[in-house]
Amino acid sequence: MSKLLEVKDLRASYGAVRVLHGLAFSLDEGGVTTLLGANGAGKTTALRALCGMVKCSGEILFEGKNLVGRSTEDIARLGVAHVPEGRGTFTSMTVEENLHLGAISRSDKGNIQKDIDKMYDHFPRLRQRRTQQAGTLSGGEQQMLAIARALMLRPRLMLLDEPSFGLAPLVVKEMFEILSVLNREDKASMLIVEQNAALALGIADEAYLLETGSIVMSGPAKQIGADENVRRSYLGY
Amino acid sequence: MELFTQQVLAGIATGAIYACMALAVVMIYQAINHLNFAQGEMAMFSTFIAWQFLEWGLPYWLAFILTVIVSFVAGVAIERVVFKPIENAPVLSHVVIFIALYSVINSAAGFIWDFTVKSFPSPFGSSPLFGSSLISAHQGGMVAVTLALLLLLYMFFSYTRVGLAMRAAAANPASARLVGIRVSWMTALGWGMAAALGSIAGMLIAPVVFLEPNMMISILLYGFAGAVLGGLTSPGGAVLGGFAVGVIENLAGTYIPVVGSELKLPIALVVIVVVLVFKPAGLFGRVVVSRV
Amino acid sequence: MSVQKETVAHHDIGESPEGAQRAIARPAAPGAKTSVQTRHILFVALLALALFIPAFTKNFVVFQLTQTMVYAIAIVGLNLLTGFNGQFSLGHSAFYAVGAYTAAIMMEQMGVSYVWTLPAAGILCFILGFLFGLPALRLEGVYLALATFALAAATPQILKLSPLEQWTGGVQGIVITKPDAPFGLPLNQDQWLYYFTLIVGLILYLAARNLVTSRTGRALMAIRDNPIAARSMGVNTSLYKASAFGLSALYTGVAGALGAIIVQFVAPDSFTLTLSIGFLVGLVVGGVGWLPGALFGGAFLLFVPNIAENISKGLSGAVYGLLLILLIYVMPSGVAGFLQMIVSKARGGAK
Amino acid sequence: MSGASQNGAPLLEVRDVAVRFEGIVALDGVSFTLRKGQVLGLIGPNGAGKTTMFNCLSRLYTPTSGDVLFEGKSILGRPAHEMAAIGIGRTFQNVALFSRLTVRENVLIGGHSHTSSNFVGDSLRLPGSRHTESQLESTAQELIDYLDLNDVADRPVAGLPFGTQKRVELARALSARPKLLLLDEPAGGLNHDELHELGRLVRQIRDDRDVTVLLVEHHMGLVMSISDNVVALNFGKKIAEGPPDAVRKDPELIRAYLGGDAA
Repeated sequence: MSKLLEVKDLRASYGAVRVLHGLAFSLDEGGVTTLLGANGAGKTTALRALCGMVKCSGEILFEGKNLVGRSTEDIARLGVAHVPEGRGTFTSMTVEENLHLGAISRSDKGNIQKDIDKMYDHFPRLRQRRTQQAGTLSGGEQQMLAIARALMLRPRLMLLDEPSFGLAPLVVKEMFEILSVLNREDKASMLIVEQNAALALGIADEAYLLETGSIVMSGPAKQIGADENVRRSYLGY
Repeated sequence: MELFTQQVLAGIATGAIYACMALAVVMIYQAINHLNFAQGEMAMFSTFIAWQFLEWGLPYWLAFILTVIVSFVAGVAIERVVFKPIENAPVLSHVVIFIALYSVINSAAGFIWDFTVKSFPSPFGSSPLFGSSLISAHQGGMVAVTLALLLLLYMFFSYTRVGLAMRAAAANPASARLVGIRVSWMTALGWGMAAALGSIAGMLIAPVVFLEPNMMISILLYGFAGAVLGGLTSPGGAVLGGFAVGVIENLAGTYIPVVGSELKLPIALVVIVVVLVFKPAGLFGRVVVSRV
Repeated sequence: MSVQKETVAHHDIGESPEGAQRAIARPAAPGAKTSVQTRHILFVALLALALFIPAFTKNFVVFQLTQTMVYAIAIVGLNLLTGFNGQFSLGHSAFYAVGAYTAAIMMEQMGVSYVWTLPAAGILCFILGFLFGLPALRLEGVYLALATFALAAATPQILKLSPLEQWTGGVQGIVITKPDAPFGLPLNQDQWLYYFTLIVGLILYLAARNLVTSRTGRALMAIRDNPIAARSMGVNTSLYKASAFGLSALYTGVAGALGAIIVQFVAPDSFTLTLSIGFLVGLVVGGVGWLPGALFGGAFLLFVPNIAENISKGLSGAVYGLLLILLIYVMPSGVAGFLQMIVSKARGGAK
Repeated sequence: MSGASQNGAPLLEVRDVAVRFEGIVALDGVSFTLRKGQVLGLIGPNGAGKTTMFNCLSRLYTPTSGDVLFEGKSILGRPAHEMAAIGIGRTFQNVALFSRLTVRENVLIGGHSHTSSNFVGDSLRLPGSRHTESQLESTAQELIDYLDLNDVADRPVAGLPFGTQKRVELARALSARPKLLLLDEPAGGLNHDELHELGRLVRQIRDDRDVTVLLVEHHMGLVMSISDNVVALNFGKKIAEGPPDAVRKDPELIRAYLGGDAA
């Protein structure tokens, strides 16, 4: 498999505080990679750096193009869809408008309505709420909307920041089932940051473990999940 | 009662001026989430440009269209040149830039065209409308143009992709960037559209109040008031708000003793503030419901 | 002037961190990182300089410096409201006018000493500000801007009203006699008023500084940053917001009284919206949320229009505007942000 | 779990509380009782009404009907800003800190409700105000130590990682010396190690500081391990109540919330 994303020596700071100290990781076309780590390890910052929301240095090769220094909107137009922590839906707009916005940079206007219908098939609850303001949805519905909106870009790569955050166990299960279907059937490539390591390792092919802005362990998800230290610290065995 | 009806009608006629301006105010508010203090001056300057075209002998509608185009470009240019470099500055710094722009444009207009009052033609004529002495053909035309612009704006924001993108960019810039919207160009577009709308307002208002560099000061204030009263998120509300302000102003001047013409503006504003105390998002503003 | 929705039903906690960071005030004062000792030394040095200035300069310069301090006091007042409590006001010219007229009427028509007009102006403005702050509780952002704007627009008109003419002197205004230096001090009137203003200003500045680093000041800032959380912490937000309005009006009212005394004249048209806008400009120039910035703001307010006039008579407004734009380009967060940048660069270089 | 918990006096009684907004029924006649020294877990699917309940308890909302008694007295006649003073403190789901202030200042503000001062005293640094200030400072420092926040104490909270911000919120809430602490999803953004630490911390706070805890949380492992009692909501109604081991097996809860094989 070819590398879809290859990150080398990624560094970033917030003001004077250095948050990332030269990360290197990669993602295969059609694969799922997860970044694990404690609170404050720099996982969210890494995702934000990938989509140009944080100034960074180093190299982020996405389909051979370097993303460092590009604007967030250009990176989105290259096919990177980010579902941020806290979801970032357009709360004052309707569900359907949110989905339209997801596709706003696409040029194949004719297919958009078809894709919206497809999203409603994936997430039937959104269909019921298509004319409702996004801000009035429940947490789970908002997270689904955020993912659906990201998919509307027909992304080459999806970045998911804590998709399980604030969701009930049942909804989390449903969410990850959908993600795994999307990965299997639509060949969506994903980079997932997740506090729930067991869930993330369950869906991922590759995993990286971050500690205070550096990668301390990496490998196939199965292997990482079997590691004694990881099991104790992140999986609770 | 007859006096009342007359005052209400006269209020609607002046209200058309405010409604027109209120529409431009809402336009810029949608794009940048601020009130632009320099907006009246921009409209005034546009009107002077139209006047200059007419002086050069251009036919009215050609001058009109050229002015709208020039104003649109100028609006985009102001955003790109003046605001883009300081887009991360605090909000109050932006407010100060509005004040600076106000000063620059007002002073430049006075310098170029001096401060003498000039008359500006109306495309609709000044004959009484339907034989009524209260509303002239020009004022009728203004109401019609305002409503037509309102309809156009509504369709633009509701049914076009650019309109949707503009709303998204204003509502949540960070998320808008994530879906690939070029937020800063949307802002520039908003400036351009607001400037174009303002130029139309200016050209419609000038025949009524005459053309001079200070013509827009109080009109912009009434326009703000109308927009805020109607709800800054609702173009339709802003237009209604503009008409309401015209009526309130007239009635206050007529029925509240001691007031006289000097205190008309403050009284109108006080009435609006009282309304806002009970309806904090304006009469037609949308309250965004979200979960805490 | 971003619209922040406070009402619970539509407040979105945690939404749009970008908005929160771009909101009215900037985060920390530039002095925050310099050591306390350096700041004390700087303060004493400046004070010493201020004490000796009148001995070396012409009366007119002394007068201008006094006027600068008066504006600075008003700007400190606006800063307490806008910078620390997050409420916006275009109406402070009204409180300045009330202060000025209080001084004028007390001195010229009641024969009260100028010294006593200051507390009277302050208390009156506190009450008016507090009362105005109550309905303003319901309003935020642009809506509050409009309400305070109404106040500014009404003030000159009310001062001109004929029923009040016997007190206010109508359009003519009131001429005030300049007080002499007390206790036989060897100072002329301008010099004395300079020192008098310096003392009053110093007291008010120190009080403001104490306030913003205290429990009350923190409650004001808590309301600015997150009104719902502030309430949950036990802050009576309505009371604090109205009191902040009152306090802010008090500062501006005292400044107005001092201003009337040094200019020796009050008239309705000195207190228009332009003055309010001037305070706002002064606040931003000095730095929102940084108290000493008021002096820079006051100086800007007094001197820059003259400079613009000197550069070009016909285009003075344009020159003024361009200078203002230039200033914001160089210092987007006012003098405060500029100094902060210099301090952190110097530190970076030192390391 | 704690033996004393069943015997403690009722601290909080929620009686038949209903909340409706514009046609939406957010809570529909919910009742439960929380005894002194207990940890009560409030669970349920998103949109079940948990946060609405919290907002009623901190008086940000007023129930359409029903009553809430704290130490035997109804709180519904009191404004939101008095809740901290009578002993109800809270944290927020998505963190509601004073973003431009430092960690220390945030914690100092937490102590607002049990101290007093006024504009005049604070402006003039009168002795009363100085006393208040030193009192607040020592409480704040103690909590900064207790929650291990010394490294970041003088940094603005805006740039801190989410989990750290949650800890700052906890410190802020504790500095009001609450009798009842409402924790809204404290585990969000934490990994397993940190969760374990949080569980230990909540119980420690309960024991050290005599605090009764009401907890909204999705992480079942955490809720089940630290709660004495669990109340489950769905669509605004109570669907289960009891000790964790019993509630865990409740078929309706499994169907609505946990899913078939969830533990």
